[in-house]
Parts: sequence; C-alpha cells; structure tokens
Amino acid sequence: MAQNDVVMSVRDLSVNYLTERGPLQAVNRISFELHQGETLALMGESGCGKSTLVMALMRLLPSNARVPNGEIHYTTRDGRVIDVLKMSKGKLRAFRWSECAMVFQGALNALNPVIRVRDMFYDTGRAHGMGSKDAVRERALELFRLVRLDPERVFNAYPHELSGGMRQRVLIALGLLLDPQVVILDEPTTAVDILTQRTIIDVLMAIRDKLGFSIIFISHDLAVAAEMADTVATMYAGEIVEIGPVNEMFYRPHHGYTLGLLEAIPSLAAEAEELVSIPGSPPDLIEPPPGCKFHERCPFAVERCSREVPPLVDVDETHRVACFEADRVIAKARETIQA
Amino acid sequence: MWRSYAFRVTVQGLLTLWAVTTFTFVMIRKMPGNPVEVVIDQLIDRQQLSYEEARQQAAGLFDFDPGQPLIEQYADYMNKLLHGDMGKSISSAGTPVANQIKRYLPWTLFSVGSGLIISFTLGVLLGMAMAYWRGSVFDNVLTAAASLMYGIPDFIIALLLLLVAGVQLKLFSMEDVLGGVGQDVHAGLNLPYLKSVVQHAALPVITYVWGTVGGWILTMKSSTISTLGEDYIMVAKARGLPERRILTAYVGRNAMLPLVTRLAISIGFVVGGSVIIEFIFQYPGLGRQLAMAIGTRDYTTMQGIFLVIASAVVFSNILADLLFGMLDPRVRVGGEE
Amino acid sequence: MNLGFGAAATLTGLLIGVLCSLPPLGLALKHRLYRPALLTLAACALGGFSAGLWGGALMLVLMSGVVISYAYVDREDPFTSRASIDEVDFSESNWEFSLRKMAALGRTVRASAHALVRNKAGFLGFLGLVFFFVMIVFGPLFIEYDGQPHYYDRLKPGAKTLFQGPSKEFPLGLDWQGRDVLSHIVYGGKNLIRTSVEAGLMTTVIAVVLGSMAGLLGGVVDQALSALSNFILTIPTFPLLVVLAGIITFDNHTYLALLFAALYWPTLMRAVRAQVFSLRERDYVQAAVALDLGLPHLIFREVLPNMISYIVVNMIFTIRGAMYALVGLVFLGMVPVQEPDWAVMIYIGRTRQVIFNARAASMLLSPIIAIALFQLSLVLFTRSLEEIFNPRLRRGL
Amino acid sequence: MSEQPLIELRHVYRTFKQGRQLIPVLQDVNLTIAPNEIVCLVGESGCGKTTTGKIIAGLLPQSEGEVLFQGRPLESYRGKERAAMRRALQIVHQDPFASLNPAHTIGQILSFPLKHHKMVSGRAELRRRIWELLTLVDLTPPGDVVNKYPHQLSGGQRQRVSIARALTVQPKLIVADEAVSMVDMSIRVSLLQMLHDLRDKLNVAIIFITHDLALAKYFAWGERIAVMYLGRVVEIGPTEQVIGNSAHPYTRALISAVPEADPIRTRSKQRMKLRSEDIPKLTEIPSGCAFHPRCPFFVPGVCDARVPTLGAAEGYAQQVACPPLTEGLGLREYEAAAEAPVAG
Repeated sequence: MAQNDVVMSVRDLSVNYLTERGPLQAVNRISFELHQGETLALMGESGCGKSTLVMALMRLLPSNARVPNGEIHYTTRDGRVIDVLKMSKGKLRAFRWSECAMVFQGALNALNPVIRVRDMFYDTGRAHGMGSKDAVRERALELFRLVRLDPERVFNAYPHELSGGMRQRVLIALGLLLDPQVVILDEPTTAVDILTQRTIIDVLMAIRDKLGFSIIFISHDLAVAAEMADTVATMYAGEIVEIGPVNEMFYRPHHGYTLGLLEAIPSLAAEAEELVSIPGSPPDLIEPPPGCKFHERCPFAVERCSREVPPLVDVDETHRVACFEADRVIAKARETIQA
Repeated sequence: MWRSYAFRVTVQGLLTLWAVTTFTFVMIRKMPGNPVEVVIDQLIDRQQLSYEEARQQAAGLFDFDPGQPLIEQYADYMNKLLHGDMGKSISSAGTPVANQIKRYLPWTLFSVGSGLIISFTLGVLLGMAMAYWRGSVFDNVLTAAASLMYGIPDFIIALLLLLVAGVQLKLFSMEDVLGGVGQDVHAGLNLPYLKSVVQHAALPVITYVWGTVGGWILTMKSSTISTLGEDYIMVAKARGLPERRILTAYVGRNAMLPLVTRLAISIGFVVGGSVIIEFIFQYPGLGRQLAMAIGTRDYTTMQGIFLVIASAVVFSNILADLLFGMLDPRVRVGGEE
Repeated sequence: MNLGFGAAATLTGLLIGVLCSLPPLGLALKHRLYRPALLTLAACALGGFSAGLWGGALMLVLMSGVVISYAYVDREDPFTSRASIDEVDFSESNWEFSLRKMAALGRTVRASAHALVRNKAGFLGFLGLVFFFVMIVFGPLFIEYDGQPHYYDRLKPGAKTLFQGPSKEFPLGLDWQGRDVLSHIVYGGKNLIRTSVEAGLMTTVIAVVLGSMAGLLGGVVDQALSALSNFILTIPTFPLLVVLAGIITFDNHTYLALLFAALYWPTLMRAVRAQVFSLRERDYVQAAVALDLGLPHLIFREVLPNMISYIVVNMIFTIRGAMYALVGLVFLGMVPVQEPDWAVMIYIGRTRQVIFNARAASMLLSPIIAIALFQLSLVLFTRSLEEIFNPRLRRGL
Repeated sequence: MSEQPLIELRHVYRTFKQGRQLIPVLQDVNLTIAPNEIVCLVGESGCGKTTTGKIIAGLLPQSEGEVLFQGRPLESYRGKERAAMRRALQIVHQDPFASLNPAHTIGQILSFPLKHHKMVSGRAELRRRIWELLTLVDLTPPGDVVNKYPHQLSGGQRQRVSIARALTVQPKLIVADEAVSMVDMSIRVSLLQMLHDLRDKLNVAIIFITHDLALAKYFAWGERIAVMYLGRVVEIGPTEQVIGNSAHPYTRALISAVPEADPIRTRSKQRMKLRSEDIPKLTEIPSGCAFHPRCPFFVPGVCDARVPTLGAAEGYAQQVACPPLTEGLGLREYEAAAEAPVAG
C-alpha cells in the first residue's frame, strides 16, 4: 500500500448489462481511490453509470449485470485488505452496512412500508450481532438526535407518516447505525425541497465531521457537490473522464464535458449570465462511438478524438483527465470562469 | 377515521344484503311463469284439488299468502327473516329451510374451505419460489403448468378425474368417492367415519385446488416480482439482513398484501361457488342442494340458500376491506386515498 | 347467387378469394416481392373461402397494404429534406396520399403479425383458435352430421356396437345411440362458441360504454353506476343464473348471451372506469383538453387506444366465463337440450349414466377435451394480444 | 401598465377535498400577466404553483375569485370566443414521458389540433405546418422525428414536441409547469433559450413554474418572479430585485439555502437559521402570516395576528406580503432565533 489511509481502492472496474441487443457497457474501466474521511462526489447525468458503479461497490447489481474485469479493495479499520468482488456470501453480508453502508434516495420508497422504523433498526442490529434491542434503540435515538429528528416519535412511526425530508434523514441514521467506514449516498438531496435539502446537507456535513467516515456520493446537482465534496469525478458514458480536488474541478476543468456542465448551470449569485448547453445527447452504450465517447458533442474535438481512446493521465498529483485537448479546454476555462 | 371506515364498510355491506334479499324476493314472485301458480297447477294435477284448495295449500307451503298485496308479503317475509325464519321447504314438505341449510352447509364449508386453504398455501409458496428463481427451468415449467390449470374450467377437471382416474384406470371405486360419506359408517367422532369423510371429500378438494391454484401461483408470482423490484428490498440486502428475514418481513409481507384481499373475497364464494362440482361428485353440499331445489321447483329453499350465499359474499367483502386495513398501515391511518 | 357469407366454404368463395388476391399479387410480383406474394395469395384465398366476399375484400385491403408497405420503403419523404422550408414541396396527390395510408396500414399488419409470432404461448393459442375456426367452417364440407339415432337392430354401417371406441372408420368412436362422435364435435361447437362470443361482445360493449360514462362524466352518474355494479358483484353469478334458469326458459341463445352480459358487465366496467380515471389525469389527456380537441377526440384518440389491449383481453376472459356458465347450465339441465352441442354431449353422458361406462369414454372425453382446448387457446392467445396492441413493441418498421 | 393584461387572477381561492377535509391549496392569489411577458412562479412542493398554472390554463376551475382573460372572466366566454380563448392558453407539463400519448406518432400528435381547429387547409399545408413547427422547436431535420413514436425519443426531444404541440393553436400564453426539471442539465439551457426565442418570435407570454431558484433567475432575468408559500404569493416583482434584494424572509431563506456550483462561494455563504424546519401541513396553516412559526424575524402580535396582503415596502421595488415590512416596522431578528434550531 502506497498510502495508509486509503479505505477503498477501485481498479479497472467494468460492469456490463446483458440486454436483448447485446451487452451494454454501463461502467467501463473505472479506477479511483477513496481516503479516510474523504468525500468523493461522482457527477454525471442520467444513464452515465454512476448508480451502477456504486451498486457494484456493494455487490448489489441486478442479476443481468456482469463484472468482466476489475478489483475493489477495501481496507478495514484494523488494516486488513478485503477483495470485495471475491468475498463469500456470508462475509459479504457482514461487510455490507457494518463496513460500507448506503443511503438511498428517501423520497422513493426505500423504507419497507408495512413495518415500523424501529423494526428496521432492530433487524439491522440483529443481523450484525449488535446485541440487545436496547443497545440498538439507544444508538438509534442518538443518531436521530444527530440528524435533528424527534427521536421517540420517529422511532415508532411507520414510513408513510414521515415527510420526504424526514425519511431521508431516517435513512441517514439507519446507514450510520453500525458506524461504517464508508457511506455511499445515492442522490441524497434529489426530489426534496430547497429548505429540506439545506437541512440534509448541514446534517450530513456535521455528522461526517463528528464521526469521521468517508463518503461517496452520486448526484447530478453540481452545486451540492461544490458544497460537500473534497474530490469530484465527472462521469460520462460509463467512464470517469476527469477526477480531481473540488476547487481544481470547478475552477480549472481540463475536460470538455466538465467545462460544458459548468457552463450550463445557472447561478443565483451572478448577474445576467450567458449559459451554453452541450449539444446532442449521450451515446448508445450498446454500440458506443469509437475513440473518446464525448467527441460527438465536444466543441474541442479534433480528428484524433474519434479514433483513439484518450487515457486518464495526471494533470498533477491529484488531478487526472482523459482528454487529448486538455490544454485548449483549460485555456477556454480560464477565459470563462473567474475563481 | 379507522373506526368510521370500518363502520362505512359494514353499512355498505348490510345495504347490499338488503338489496339482494329484496331482489330475490321480488324475482321469485314477479318473474314470468309465476312459481306459485306452478305449484298450484301441480297440486291440482296431482292431488285433484279444487283451485281454491290448491291455492290455500300452496300458501301454506310457501309460507306466504300469494293473495296478499306484495308489500304485505314483503313486510311479513322480512319480519320472519329477521327472526331467523326462512320458511319451509316445498319439496320435502314441512322441513324448515334453515334446518336444511344447517344440514348441508358443513359439507360445502369443509370441502371448498380445505380446497381454498391448500390452494392458497401452495400458490403463495410456489409463486414466491418462482419469482425468486425467475427464468429457471423450475419457473418455466410451473408457469406453463399454472397457465394450463388456469385455462381449464374446474368441472372439466372433475369430469376428467372421474373418467380417467376412476372409470378408465380404476384407481378408486365409485362408492369410495361419490357422495359425502360411506354408508357403512356411523356419524360421530370415530376413525372410520372421519376416514370416510376425508376419502369422499378428496376428489372435490383436488378439483378445487387444481382449478384455483394456477390463479394463485400466477398472481403471487407477479406480485412478488414487482415487490422484489422495490427499493426497500435492495436496501434490506444492502443492510446485510439474512435472506430469511428479507423473504418473510420484506418480500413476503408486501407481496401478500394484494392476495389477502382476494383470499377474503374467495372465502365468500366458498359457500356458493361449487354447484357443478358437487353435482358431479354427488357431494351433499349446499350447491348441489340449490340445484336440486331448482330441479324440484322448491322456491323457499332456493330463496334461503341464495340468501346464505349472498350474505357470505357480502361478509367476506367486508372482511376483505377490514383485513386490508389491518395489514397495510397506510390504509389504517389514512382511510382515504 | 350469394357472394357474402353464403359463399363461405364453397368453390365460389375460393374463387372470390383468388380474384381478390390478384391486385396485391400483381403489385408484389412487379416489385419482385415473392414471399409477400405467396402470403397474399394464401391469405386472400383463405379469406374468401371462409367468409366469401367479406373475407376476400378484407384480405384484399390488408394484403395490399402489406405489399405497398414493402414497396413504399424507398419513396422520398419531404420531411427528411434538409433544405429550407420554401424549397421543399409538400404537395401530394390523392394517389400518393392513399399509397401512404395503405403503407401505414400494411406496417401495422406486419407489426401485429410479428408480435403475434414472437410470443410462443400466444401464437399457440392463436393456432388453437384458428383450428377451431377451420373446423367449424370447413368441417361440414368433409363430415356429414349424424343426427339420427341408430339402435342395436340397425347399427350404423361399419359399426360393431353402440358404444364403440375410436376406430379407423370413426376416429372418435360412437355415442349412446350409435352416432358418430366426430360429427357431433365438428357441428357441436358452433352454437356454444357463438353464444359465448356474443356474450363477451355484449358484456364488453356495455362495460366500456358505462365505464367510460362513469369515468368521464363522474358525479351522480358515476355514483349510481358504481352502486349498481357493486350490487351485481355481490350476487354470486352462477347460482343466480341457476335460479333464473329455474324461472325462465332459456330457449334463445341471444337472450342467454344478453343475460350473461347483464350479470358480467360490472367487473369490466369497474376496471374501465378506473382506467379512464387514471388516464384522465395523464398529462397528454390534459394537454388535449387544453387544446380543446373535443370529447370524441378524447375518447377515441387519447383514451381508447391505450385501453384497447386491456379491453380485448378482458373480453376474451368474459367469453371464457360465459362458456363456462353456459356449459354448466346445460350440464345441470337448466337449458333446453338442443343437439348438436358439446355441452349437451356431456349432459347426456351424465343423465344416461354413461359416465360409469368405461366404453363410453370417447363420447364424453371428446367434448370435454374440445372445451378445455378452446378455453386454453383463449387464455394463451391473450398473451400475444398485449404485444400486438402495445406501440412500444412496434419497433424497427 | 397601459396595456390590458392578458390574464388577471383576482382573489383566487382553490380548495381540494381529501376525505372529509377541505384543503386550501390557493388562498387569495392575485396575479396579472401582460401580453408577451415572462413570469416565474417559484416555491416549494405544495405551495400551489402547479394549481395556479392549471387554473390559468383553464384545466381547473377556481373555487372562488375571478380569472380574467383580456379583461373578461373566463366563464363569460361563449361559443367561438370561448374556443379561441381556450386555444390561447396552453400548458406544457413536467414529465416528458407522460405528456405525449404513446399510441400516436409525433406527426399525428401535431396534426390532431391542426386538423380539428382547421388551422390548415389541405394536406400539403398540414405537412408544411408540421415541418415548420418541428423546425421552430429545433427538431431538425423534422424527418428524424415525425414518424416516430414518443418512446423512441429522448426526454429533451419529447419536451420539444410538447412545446410544438402547444404552438399548433397559436397560443397567447404558455404555462410551462416544471417543463425542464426532468431533462438532463446539459440540455436544459437550450430548452430555456428556445422558449425565450419563441416568446420573441411568436409574441407569447410564458408562465414558468419551477422550484429551482437559479433556473428561475436565469430564465426570468429582466422579467418578473413571484414567490409562493402555502398557497399565497408572498413576494412578486422584477427578478433582479426579488433575487438580488429579497424582501420577504421566506425568499431570503430560500436564497440563503440554495447551494451554488462554486465551491468557495457556496462554502462561505451566509445561511439563515429558521426557527423551525417543519413545513406546516396544508390542513393546519398557521394563523396570520403562514411563515411566522419558522420566520427568524417573527414579531409576536403582528405576524400571527393578521393575514398579510401584498404591498409596497420601503427600500424595495417589489411587492411583498410581510407585515413588519409593509407597515414600516422593519425586520429585526427574533431573540429566540439565536438559540439552537428546533428539532424537526
């Protein structure tokens, strides 16, 4: 291990879905590392493979998905390194939630509608040998206080009695029940109201700082990433096209797609602004275009982009990009973005 | 809200029951080929009575006076009904209809009821297993089998059972399976009697199971499949819950919800949905009795049995509504859509 | 000379069919479309043969569409032009317009055929229904109805006993009067199927009309219809039919069908109502309301096309239910006996106690299997229907 | 404004029945829209913005109050005038997957209103008009979509078809109800720009309903924004003012809560602390100003006493419904707000 504080390291991971028309490359040769206490944001639009990627991290892929290549290494608190993809069923069950938990979109029905919130906590506690019900209860109530919920009321409620924002926070508390090292957040603030979104962001950042876990979160909302993330990765058509520290990514983007996204997002603070959208639509992942998958929509594309696949190369120690024309992109970015 | 919901459901059911009663009442009295006249004609024919005598006797049989205005008859009838009096049978003169129903109902309840329980249990278990191993050989074979069973009407199956297994292959003797119980056994809690009862009920029960299990299997399978696609199942897996717990409290309970309502409604049809089958197997149940009553133009019996069947359906509908409210907390609290 | 349905199953019918096939056949050959040409000939001939001029004309239109849809592929469409609007010619002669419409029809026919074949179970059901259709329409051409009883003193020529098992001469054996069972099977399905189908159609019409009314008008109409349907749903249908049969004499098949319809409509009506309610809230229906396209447009263009598969599937299940009830009534002896009829064959089997006669198996099993197969075909066929009516599956054409 | 307003809402109320309860979704909404104007309705879910849109589009009757189209109540229109009025008001829905009938091709979808309202004579003109409309919404070449079914198009394309369908009847006003919120962010902007262009080319007014403040600000720059809360308009005025110099505490809370796609700015932004995070249920709307239980500037005896109406406030160009502001008391932070936020 080069660095001691890496908790999760993904190498060369690919995921295909078997469809009637042939295999669909949902995730294509993705590599990244997650450090202790780091918050990594995976940005991208619908269908870019971000959900598939995080499902693969927990081995929750549907039955028509295949992982042709790749490795996921996870380092436990006592320093053991686990290969997630090779784990047995029993070990996987223990790994899930106690080491790596996931907070699903609460506005959708991520909570079993027919049982009470408390039973979901008890179930989880029992499955991981957390001891008595009282211990689970105590921990749950403590977590509810942390996420600013009325502990007793919510603990005994049925999911449908809670509002969308409350359910989202229940899910966060449920995710932290076993004190995991890594928490995956799936669109944590999508489909909730502005003020609720603010509460959730504040709650998340406060407990992250208090409990010190690492976060991988996926979102299509750049603003949330700008606020919460330490590291940002942009995904396009199943690939990470650029990854780097949050300020680098927002102020010095090197990939045409990252820049394109930044230029398409309106800002409240600015005066009248000129926004540009990215022409065209995402490619078909069953028959992806040759070369760089973004070249058909990219204003910086040159002839080479349609022939060769650009490798992910270092811009500096922490910032990597997969683009042949990164110099032109950053030059353009310097003109349009003022930090 | 929950209280008033139950109340509303019950009142609705009682209203329907009243409507059905009135409907049967009017139907039997006002349909073409007036049944009273038919009986009078029969009496004149058989017993060489004068019209007036026949009319009086018929009135005695019918337990109502056909000469009275309809509205008075109706009041009389409803009054008696409220006191549990359903009149007397015409064909087996003098036997109260209520007694007849008491005599035949247990047979139907036993045979159709056990058929329903077996069928439901099998259907739920198999349907869930099929959804779990979707696309496997097990699933494909059973799906085909279930559609096949679902596609063939139950009385056809009853006839096939009799013809193929009984007459052609001689797997059993007719005496052992037709009727309600063997003739050489004495009623009561003794082993030969119970054995005979079970033996005679076997074919009807097999028929009911065969005829309904396909439907349960297919419904449970599709319900389970849609439940398996829900987010909370994924979350449960992500939480590392044991398979068994996911299967029961997460998949099973949610997938069963739509089936429970159907089960409750089916319970209502336990009482009446068996006319042909009971006829084929000469099983002494209520359905066969209804057919016999029609054959012998026994209108009071007909009316009584019909009322029992209709009330069973009404009560099971109420049960279904209430049960659903109990099982699904979303209905319990809200009570409205 | 009768050229309509009267010409069915006659040489005239066949001739009509072949004549009808000529225009599309010629067109197909001109465009060197040999497979469609062959299909055209077969379809038109069968259409004419089975339903005279009606069938022939229908096939003529459908197959012309199919052939044109193949031939029309390369035609230039002004919409594909990248020129500016003033340079594009949008005018179209009536001839071209009808060609375009015919091609659209042909594509629909082809897509439906593809959908039908794609689902194996559904296709099997379809073949089953075709089998019964062919048997009922063409069977009488080859098999004569054997309605006269034969007795031991004058057995049917070639028969050895009254109850005879299947033999070369009598493939399905002989019945209790020494009559040919096969002929009863061939002739005995027509009334049963017709009554069931009539009942299914009537139920569907009543249910769809009342359901759409309840769904679209709402208010008092809806409440009244819902109450009525709730009431009818509570009454166990079959026992009521049995009771009614005890009171009325069912000697007219159409009345019987109507009675079924009167008892069966509530289930479908409630489903239609629920569908209309949910469709009414759909955004595209709301958009049509905002565009003020009128009620007929709403019903026929926006709501019905999205319910059609649902309705047809339900109709088929109603047909199935009606046949079940009909056979049940006959079996119990509640309907006047009218030979030839599959159900009557079973009824006679029961009343003449031949159920327990091992030699009479063929006479009883034949109608039982016929009914079972027909019902099974209906159920299987519904699998294909959903694919046929779903526009999402009409891809690549 | 000397010009007659295109649409005017006067004291509009709307209630919905839920079980036996009456839920007030809109209360005393007043709004005018001039021809060719853009107005954004902003608010959180349940604030009544969609209901307002539906009432304006004529899809939903108001429970009380008046809706005037070109100076006359909607109900007073009869016959041909009514038909023309209906056509003048069109709506574009949020969900691109639900807004087009899956049973028809795009060409058919556009031809229905053209034919039904006899907007074209003859087939050639019909096809020419469809070509024109599809080009107008940037679906070029039209041949790529005209014979396709909705499910064969992407979300953005479908939304363009929805807009083209609304344009078939040459409307004077389009209600765009969250029309871009389900479209990928990289193409949202192009849809918005297209709507702007259409407004200029075709002289239509647009009511743009959204929950996204930044989007509203971008779209309605130089136009007007109305902020809604629990069935009432709490602030309305020029976009630059409402966003840049917000008056109502609720608007301020929203603006302070929104994260920005700019790491340094969003992390250093001042956040307003609310007294409560619970959104009141519509069945239990607080007395007086509905925002007072959450408002950090709450003045007891003023805010919870009377229902505020929109009015001018000193120092603000927009209209605002906040008693301390309209009555010149000014906003002063409520003492309790300094304490820890109330648990949800």
